Order: sequence, then C-alpha cells, then structure tokens
Amino acid sequence: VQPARRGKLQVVASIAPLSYFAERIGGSHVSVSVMVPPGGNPHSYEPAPRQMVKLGEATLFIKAGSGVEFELDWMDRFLSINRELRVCNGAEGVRLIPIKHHDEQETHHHEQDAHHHEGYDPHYWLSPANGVIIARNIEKALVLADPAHRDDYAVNCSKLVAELQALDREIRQKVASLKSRRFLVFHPAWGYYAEAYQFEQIAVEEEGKTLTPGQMQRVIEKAKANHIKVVFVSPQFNISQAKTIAAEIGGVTRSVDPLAADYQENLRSATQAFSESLP
Amino acid sequence: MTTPVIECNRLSVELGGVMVLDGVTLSVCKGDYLGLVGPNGGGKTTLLRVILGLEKSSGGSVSVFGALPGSFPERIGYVPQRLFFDREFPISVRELVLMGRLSKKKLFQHFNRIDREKADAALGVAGLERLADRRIGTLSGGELQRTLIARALAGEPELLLLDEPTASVDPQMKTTIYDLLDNQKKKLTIVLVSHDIGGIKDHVSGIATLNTTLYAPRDICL
Amino acid sequence: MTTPVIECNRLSVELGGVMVLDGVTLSVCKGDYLGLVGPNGGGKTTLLRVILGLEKSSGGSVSVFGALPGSFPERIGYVPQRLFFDREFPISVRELVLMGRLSKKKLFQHFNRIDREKADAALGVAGLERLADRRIGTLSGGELQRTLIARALAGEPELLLLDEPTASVDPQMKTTIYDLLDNQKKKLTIVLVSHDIGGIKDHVSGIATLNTTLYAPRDICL
Amino acid sequence: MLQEIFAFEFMRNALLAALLSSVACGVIGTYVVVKKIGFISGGIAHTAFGGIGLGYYLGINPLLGVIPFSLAAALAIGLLSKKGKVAEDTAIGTFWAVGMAVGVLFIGLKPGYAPDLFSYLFGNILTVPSFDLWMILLLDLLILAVVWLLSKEFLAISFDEEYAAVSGLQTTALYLVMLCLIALTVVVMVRVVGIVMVIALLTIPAAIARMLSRSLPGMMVRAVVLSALFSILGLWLSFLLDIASGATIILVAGFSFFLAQGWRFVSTFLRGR
Amino acid sequence: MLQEIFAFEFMRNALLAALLSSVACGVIGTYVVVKKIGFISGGIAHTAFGGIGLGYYLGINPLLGVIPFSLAAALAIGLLSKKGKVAEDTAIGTFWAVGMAVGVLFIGLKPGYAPDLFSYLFGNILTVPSFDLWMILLLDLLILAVVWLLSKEFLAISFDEEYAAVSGLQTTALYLVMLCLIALTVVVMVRVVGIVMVIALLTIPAAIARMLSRSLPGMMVRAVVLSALFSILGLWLSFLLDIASGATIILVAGFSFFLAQGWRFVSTFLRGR
Ligand SMILES: Nc1ncnc2c1ncn2[C@@H]1O[C@H](COP(=O)(O)OP(=O)(O)OP(=O)(O)O)[C@@H](O)[C@H]1O
Ligand SMILES: Nc1ncnc2c1ncn2[C@@H]1O[C@H](COP(=O)(O)OP(=O)(O)OP(=O)(O)O)[C@@H](O)[C@H]1O
Ligand SMILES: [Mg+2]
Ligand SMILES: [Mg+2]
Ligand SMILES: [Zn+2]
Repeated sequence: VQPARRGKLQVVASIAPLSYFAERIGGSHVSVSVMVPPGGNPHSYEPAPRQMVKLGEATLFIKAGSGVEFELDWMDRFLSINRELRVCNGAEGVRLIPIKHHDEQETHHHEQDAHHHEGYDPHYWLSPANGVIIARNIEKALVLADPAHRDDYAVNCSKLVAELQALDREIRQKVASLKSRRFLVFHPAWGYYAEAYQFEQIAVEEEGKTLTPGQMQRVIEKAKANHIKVVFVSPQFNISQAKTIAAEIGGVTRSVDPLAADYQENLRSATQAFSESLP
Repeated sequence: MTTPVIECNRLSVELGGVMVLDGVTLSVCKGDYLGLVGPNGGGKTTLLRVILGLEKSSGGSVSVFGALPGSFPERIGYVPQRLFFDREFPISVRELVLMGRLSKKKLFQHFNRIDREKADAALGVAGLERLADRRIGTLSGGELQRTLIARALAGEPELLLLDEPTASVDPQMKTTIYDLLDNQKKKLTIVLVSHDIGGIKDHVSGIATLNTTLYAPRDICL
Repeated sequence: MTTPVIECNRLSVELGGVMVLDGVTLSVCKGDYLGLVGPNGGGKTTLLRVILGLEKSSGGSVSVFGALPGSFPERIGYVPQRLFFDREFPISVRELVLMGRLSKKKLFQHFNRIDREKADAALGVAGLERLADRRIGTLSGGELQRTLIARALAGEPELLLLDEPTASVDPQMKTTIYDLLDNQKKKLTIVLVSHDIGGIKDHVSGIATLNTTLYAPRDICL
Repeated sequence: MLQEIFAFEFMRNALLAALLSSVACGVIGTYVVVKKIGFISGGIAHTAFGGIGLGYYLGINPLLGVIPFSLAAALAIGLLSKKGKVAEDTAIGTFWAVGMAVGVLFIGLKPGYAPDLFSYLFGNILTVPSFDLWMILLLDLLILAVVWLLSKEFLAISFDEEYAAVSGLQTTALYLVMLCLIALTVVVMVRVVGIVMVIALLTIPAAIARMLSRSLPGMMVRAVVLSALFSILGLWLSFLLDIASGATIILVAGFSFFLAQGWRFVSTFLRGR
Repeated sequence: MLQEIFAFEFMRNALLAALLSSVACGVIGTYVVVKKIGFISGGIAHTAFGGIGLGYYLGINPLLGVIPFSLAAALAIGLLSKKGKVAEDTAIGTFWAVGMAVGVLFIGLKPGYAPDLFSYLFGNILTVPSFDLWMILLLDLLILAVVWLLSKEFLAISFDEEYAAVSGLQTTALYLVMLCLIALTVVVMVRVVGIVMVIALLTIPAAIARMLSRSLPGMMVRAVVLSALFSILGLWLSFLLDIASGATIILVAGFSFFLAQGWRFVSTFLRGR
C-alpha cells in the first residue's frame, strides 16, 4: 500500500473513460484505478494481484452497467471478493439504445420493439450528453461514500458538466456544416455519438457479431453508394480485417478509440477524424 | 460327463468383406484339451474372438456354457496373440496379472487379499516373481507372453483359450507351460491355438485344423 | 574368406538399471548363419538392437562391416520381434514391403520400377501376393510376421537379422522360410534369433546361447 | 510474508481454489495423460461455447447450456471413438470446431447486440467466488468417490480395453463415465481458473508424475502433490513480483517439466555412457 | 446465382482462400490425422500467442514474433516427444499453456493499454486480403514440394519410426521438418481463416478420407477434394442464408463427418447381421 494513497477514497472503475469522470469529480480526495485492461480477451485476460488488492481496498466501484463484455460475468466475481464494495452504475438514467439492424431499421418497427429489451449498445459514454448523466451518477455515489467532501464533489461536478456541455456545443458546431453524415466503423461502438450528432453509423460487425456474407455485401454497397473512404477501427483490435474492407471500397483505415482515458480530448479528436473522413 | 462347453453350429464370420470362417461346426466338452492348428490367416484367432464375444458371427450359432458368448466372463481365461499397449503406461507386471481377477469381481468391488494371493501364485507359476514390480513396458517379448498367461491363470477359469501362448517363449518355459496345462487339464477345458503341432500333440486330447472351414472329428467330446 | 561382419568385444548394455548384456564377445563372419538362442529376457533382441544402432552400449565395442553400428543401413535387413503400429493406418501390405527398399534410396529419391519389382518378388517369396493390397491392420498374426520378413528381403541385404521370424508362422511357411534362408545363405550373412532349436539346428552353421553373457564358440568364423 | 499475502480474502480464495483444483486436476489429469487425450480440455471448453450460444439464443442464463452441452459432447466423443474407430483426437477436434460453429451461429441468429460470451466460460484464479470453492470441493468429492469406486475398472479400460471387455466389463459405458467426469472437471475448472490453467494443470503435473510412477494410484498422488506445489509457488511468486497469477503458476509448472525432462535426459545420457 | 455471389471481391477472395487452403489443409491434415496430433493446431496457434506478446512488448509488429515462436515451439514439441519419451499430446499441451502464459506476462509487463492481441492471430475467411492469398499459394507450393520430395521418408516415419531409423533415415530431423511444416500451415491459415476453421479443416476432411483410403497419397487427394467441397458448399450456403461463413463451412464438414460415420456404422451393422 503506497503512502500517497492513504486517507483517500479508493475507487475502482471498470473502464478508462469512467475513471476519467471519477478523477475529475473526486479530485484530490480519491484515488482511482481501472480494473480491466481494455480489449482483454477472456482467453488471455488476467488481473495482476496488485489490481485485486486495490479492488479489495476499494470503497466504490464504478461500473459501466450497460453490458460491456467483461462486466457481464466478471462483475459478480469482483463483487464477491469485496462484499462491502459500493457499486455505482454509470448508466443509471441513460436511455440505452438497441443497435438497429440496417434493413429493418425503417420497415419492421414493431417486430424490432418485440426484442428491444434483449440487447443494447453498451457504448453509451461516447456522447457528452450521457457524459453529463455519468458525472451526476458518480457525484451522487461519491457523496454517499464520502459525505465529508460533498461540497468539493459538487463543485467539481458542476465544472465538469459545464465543460461537457461546452464540448457538446463545440461538436455540434463542428459537424453542422457536413453534408454527408454516414461513417463506417468496424466494431459498432459509436452509436450514441452518431445519434447525438445526427450521424449514421454503418458497422461492419453489425451488432458485434461474426461477419456474414450478406453483411459484408450490404456494408460494401452502402459504403460505395455513400462514397465512404474510411473504415474506423478501435486501436484494441488488429486492423488487418478492416484493411480488407478498406481495400474493397478503395479507402483507408483510421483509428478512433472508444475507450480512451482522456474523455474530452478523445471525443474532440474523434470528431475531427469523422469530419475529415466525410466527403 | 460330456457337457458341451463350446458349441458352434455352422458358424460363419465375415470381416471386411472376406469370409474368414465358413460353416464351422465344433463342440468342445468339459475337460477337453483341444489343439487348434492351421495356416496363417486360417481364422483361429477369429474363432476365439467369436467365442469370447469380441467379434460377431454373420451366420450360424455359437454357445458358450450353454449361453451366448460373453455371458460368463468369470469362467473364461484368455491369452491373446498380440497385445497393443502403450509402453510408457505406469502399470507393473503384478498389477497386470491382478487384472486377471477382474471377471471375478463385481462392479465397484475392490481387489482383496485373496485376489492378490491368487495373482502372486499365477506369477510364480509363470516364473515371473523376479519381474513382479517391473513396468510392463520394459519386458522382453517372451516375458510379456508369460505375463499374459499368468493373467489368464489368475482368474482361475474353467475354460482357457490360449492363442499361441508359446510363440516367443523359450523351450524351458514352453515345457513348463505345457506341464502346467497338463496338470490343470482335469479341472479345465482348454483350447490351445498353436503352430507347434509337434510340441502339443502329446499333451492335447484332440487336434482340429482350421482353414476357414474346420477339419476335425465332428464331435470330439469324449 | 573370413571377413568379420559383426564384431562385438566385451560388449555390455544396461537398460533401466539392469545389466542386460554383460561382456559379450562375438564375431560373425561373411557367410555365417548364426542361430541365437537363449531364455526369455536373455538379451537377444537387445543384442540385435545394438548391432542396428537402435540401442547404445554401455561398455565394450561393436563394429558392423568394420564401422560403427548404423553406418551401412543399406547392407542390413531386419525383422523385428514386435511391431507397434496403428491398425487404422492407411498403408497396404505392398507399400509396407516397399519400405524395405528405403535404405537403398537417397533422401528425396523416389521409388522406381526396380524397387517395385523387388518388393513384389519379396511378396511372392513370402506367399503374400493374395494380400498385397490389403490394409495391414486387417492381417492375422502370421500374415503380419511374413510381411515383415518380406520387407527385410526386399532390401536385398548382405546381413539379415531376424528376431523370432517364425514365432507365429504356420509349419508350412516355417519350412518355406528356412528353405529360403538356406538358399540365400551363400550370399548372405544371417543372425537368426529363435526358440525353436530343433527347427533351426539343421540349417544354421553355428548356434550361440545368450543369457546376459554369451555361451558360444569364441570365434565362429569358418 | 505469507501472512501479508493471506490477509486478502481473494488470495485466500485463490490458494484454496488452487489446492482444491489440484485434487481434481491431478486425478483426472492422470487419466488424460495415460489415455493421451490432452486435447480434451481445450475441446470440451470450446465445445461448451455451443452451449453458451444456445443458452443466449433461448434467452436463459447462458451457463445453463454449458454442462448439458459438454456432457453431450463427451458422450459423443466417446461413442465416436469407440464405435466409430475414430481416433480420439479427431473426434475431439471435430467437436471443438462444430461446438464453436454452433455457438457462433446461435449468436448470429439472435437479434440484438452480441456480447463476448467467452467471458462466461473463462475464469481467473484471482477472482474465485466463495461459492465456486464449494463447487470445486463438490467436484473433488465426486471425482474421488467415482475413481475410488471404479479404480480397477478405469485401470482396465485405460490399459487393455479388449481384456476388460473379455472380463465382462461394459467398456464403452465405463469410458463414457470417465469422459463425463473429465468434461465436468473441465467446465467447472475452466470457469474457476481459466482455460489455459486447466490445460496446464491437467497435463503437466500428471506428465511429470508418470515419469516417477509405476502405478496409476501412485501417479495420481504425485500429480496432485505436484499440482499443489506449483500452484502455491506460483501464487506466491506472482504476489511478490505482481504479475498475473495464472500465468506464473503455469510457468512454474512448465519450468519444472522442462527441468524434469532435462534431468531424465542427462541421467539416461550418463548411464548410457 | 453464382455470378451474383462472385460479383464481390471479398467473395472471390473467400472462395480462392478456401480452395487454396484446402490444398494445404488436406495434405498436412493427413499427417496430422495419422500421427494423431489433432491437438497441434490449437497448440501451435496458442503458443504463437507468446510470440505476439513478445512482439508487443518489444514494440515491434506483433506478427513478427509469430513465425519464429511457432517454429521454435514445433521443434521443441518434436524434440520433447522424440528424445524425452513424452506423448505428443502432453508436449503440445505444455507448450500451449506455457506459450499463452508467456504472452500474458509480456502484455502485463508493458505499461498502458493492452490491445486484444488475439485479434492479430485470428482471421476470418470473408476478410482475406489479396496479399494473404499469395501467402497461402506460397505455402501450398512449399508443402507440395516438401511432401513430394520427402513422401517416402514421411510415410516411413509416420508408420514405423524404428524401421525408418534402421534404414538410415534421420528420423528426428525428418519429424521436425514435418512439424515445422505443420506449424507453418497453422500460423498462416489461422491468420487467414481463423483458428476454429483450421482445426476443422485439418481434422475432418482427412478423417473422412482415411475411412476411404488404403494409402497415404490417396488419403491426401481425397482430403483435399473433400475440404474444397465443404468450403464451396459452406460458402454458398452461408451466402444464401446470410449466416457466418466459417461456421457454415465447419457445420457442413461436421455434418458430412457424422454422415460418413453413420454410414460406416450402418454398413458394418448390416454386414454383421
Ligand atoms: N527399459 C528397460 N528397463 C529395464 N529392463 C529392460 C528394459 N528394456 C529391456 N529390459 C530387460 O532386458 C532384458 C532383455 O530383453 P530382450 O528383449 O533383449 O530379451 P530377449 O532375449 O529378446 O527375450 P525374448 O526371447 O523374450 O524376446 C529383459 O529382461 C527385459 O526385461
Ligand atoms: N478387418 C478385416 N478385414 C479383412 N480381413 C480381415 C480382417 N480382420 C481379419 N481379417 C483376415 O481374416 C483372416 C483370419 O484372421 P485370424 O487372425 O483369425 O487368423 P489366424 O488363424 O489367427 O492366423 P495366424 O496363425 O496368422 O494368427 C486373415 O486372413 C485376416 O487377414
Ligand atoms: Mg492368430
Ligand atoms: Mg526378444
Ligand atoms: Zn465493444
């Protein structure tokens, strides 16, 4: 146990963007660590003992709560290590959206409704508006866990919320002039972002599933029809498959990160990347 | 008494499209000591395997102790011609011989002192005391052959089926084995497959020649 | 002429902590036909394996054709006592016999018509024509034994090492094999391991008994 | 030092899990090694993915599909290799691939966002819930009971199946029981310690034990002890150096294996002189 | 219909990849099946993960670590099983686990974000880059050349290694060459079509072919043809039904395997009457 962390509220977040919120709101009163290295495949995923020690000492755990891969089953296991742990659900109050099937999007609405409750796009943090909700959720949780510093948390939170709202306006402004509003991603992580700024996200891995020939065909046709020349990929994954798609549409691949730790800066650079890519 | 122990009636067996046994009619009675000879590929091993229930007949009938083959495993001892095994398997000669007692035990029942004693006795008879704790992977050809004989004897069978048990056994042991079988022949019914007609003819009570069909006294019960 | 083909000088071999051969001194000359007998576990197989270079000696020296064991594989044919193989392996009897020509070919060289003819001739000698296209997994014990002999003969060796080649072969084939070896004994040097002393004594030019140590005429070169 | 390590519940759980797993893996690993079906751990774990996919498709807890699916796979592998003359490794490989393919298809059939269902299958020794400890204990007891009751039968079918059949044993049924036991061990252990560690613990300790043993029970005892030693040493090292625990345990075991091989090689070489 | 399918380059590439893979997998699969080392595909692929981890740790292209690592693993597996009297499945299992553990540790040692390194290893038949097609073609040519040159030697060491040694062959060296060829096939194919399909293609076609063949070359030809048939049929079906292509190919192959087994069973049963 490092002395620097003594006396601080120990917080563990399940993904890096959430730790950004916790650090900003908690300020000097909290010590935040990220539980899982992003992109860890369960074949090879292994927390180190020190990480588990941190989890054991933590007072508050912030989970994404939206069905992010490793949280599905690992959460229970983490919680069983430290049963006193308070859990903050970052997604509380967020309107989660199901990823829509390209073809069915307009036509079969009722059918869609029937299975909406089944699966949601978990990447809700990628819109600043949801960022505001996350910030409030985390503030609430920090206050409950450490009422002594409630005022500091409130101040930090309002400051962050103001920044997020500014960021939202900034992005809106930036994309306002774009004519074409469709971008192509390999893994469908940018649905909330797309919804917030009236983009349409075309995903190669529709609903995060293994590719089918029809899927490939639709994506390629759509990309060609929309003169899309960039395939966006997450830096966690090998880009070779995305490169093949890019070759098929005569374009290139570019990296945008749904899990970056510097939340605001990342959204800015992603916006830059999307804007530049559109014809 | 002349209870038939093995009865084959116009038995035929087909393997991989080849008629290996064709119309074999044979009865072996209690106390018989039948020598079974015949050319390579004549079907001797196959006949034993049918009697043991390891191979299905494609025609005719077989009965062993008056029932279908495989009904009374505890009354039969078997010395196979070849053993396919893993040389690195961690099993000692003693344990392998103890396996001969398997048919005497029920499921879940463990081997007890009596089983161990019988196994040790069989080891002694086969002259293997010295090798009892050896891993079977290190045995010589003849030593392995003897171990298989000891295994069959450990089960105290009423019917003993031996498939060329002396093929790679030295002359001294060969005599020992023949003498041993002679000693037991009052209690036992024996079918001995061999190419060593000279060696067995003074011991057996009858010889049948198998070359797809059987050339033998039709009924050799005494 | 009496060129020594095999020379062992106070050879000893230890396997798994056991002295299997101890101070074996032996020379086999060109044209010799040596019968090697001895009890089970006497070390006969081990001696052959040392001569073939499959087993290392722990003392003394061996030379084969004046060189270290393993130097002239193309001049040696070998019939092993046991063959461990996978019964489902897709290989026919003919192909297995063709493998006997392996030592005659260089790396990368393919078998040609001559190799095939020699293999077919060996098949004929062993009486296996009928089975030539059979998968080896379906052979009977004796049929397999013959196949192994045919494989050794296909290589047209100068020195033939046979480890109980007639152990499960029927009497007729046994005679055929002995006659065959007799016919070749002018051209060949033969070491024949057997328990069938009676069977071999009229054929061989000398008999040695191996029981860890060797009991034999010190030098049996003619 | 040790005290410090075990101040944490997760380390206590990890140690307990390691010790309990050693029993299951040592005993079952012995059969896996002598039957030469090391492939089966990966095979069953990946076939189980088909069960996960089915559970997900039916909208039930994906884990409910795992045990029936893997037991069915074990039975099918056993029947294929006994009745169909297919080598075990071929049968296992087929099920591995088919199981995974079925899982992928089921996930594709279900509309909605598809999570990475593999995480249901694979655990980690540092995150063992107390409940799972009870499960392993239960598994251990089951294995010990069955192996004790069927010790002579399992020995007979492992070494010489034909003679076992001649002796009146139901060899196929017994083999299926053995395979089910193996499958159960694999799916339970995979959830607790992860697939890689299961492969390691089923293979390495038993392989070293075989070099030292002349009987199956002896091999089992040695495998259990070795497995426990590797686990404890690995956990301790991983805590000291703050590196992944499962990986450390595996490396300790792998290192010991190479050491044992080297020793064996050197000793035969010296004797062979 | 066919025209429609092949209007897209990715489908043309997938078909070409499937056909080219069939050659490599059929030939190499034959050795894998007769040597009973089906385990090796999974083993090499996962050992290669260690190489990926090392490459990542060193900050070079992770793929550079794969081929040396997997060839080294093949050599080590071969030496262990030849010189060390370890059964192949045990040697492979050990390397599987150790390779993965090494990869995990390297990832853990490097600070920062750990990407999903598995995605470097596993491809998908629908996203085969044209460049990779050339690679498989090269692999095919290499395999055919080596297997043609060494056909009698490979047959000898596969069937009766002792006699091969007596005949003056360098059996260990030859076996290592064979294993390296297998390892190369696995790592190249895994990148192109994914691990599951490699396991399936190395196992299933060769296993069916063995039932129908009396010689190794005959088995190879049949395995290649079957593998190609399954791939084409699977691709076509997956296009028709719009389901995952790799999974469909595997299911077609698996279904054919069960059909062949069933037919064999029924036919022996009928004859056995
Ligand atoms: N790895 C080993 N460890 C210990 N002893 C061994 C090993 N290998 C062989 N032996 C022993 O060496 C002795 C000689 O074996 P070998 O096979 O040479 O005998 P043999 O004369 O051919 O006998 P047989 O007539 O039965 O074939 C046997 O007693 C055998 O048990
Ligand atoms: N699966 C099979 N397919 C085709 N033929 C077979 C099969 N199994 C056995 N055979 C043939 O059946 C015949 C009888 O075999 P069997 O083993 O009964 O002979 P055997 O009399 O014991 O001969 P040996 O004295 O050589 O041991 C042999 O010709 C053998 O090749
Ligand atoms: Mg026979
Ligand atoms: Mg011998
Ligand atoms: Zn995601």
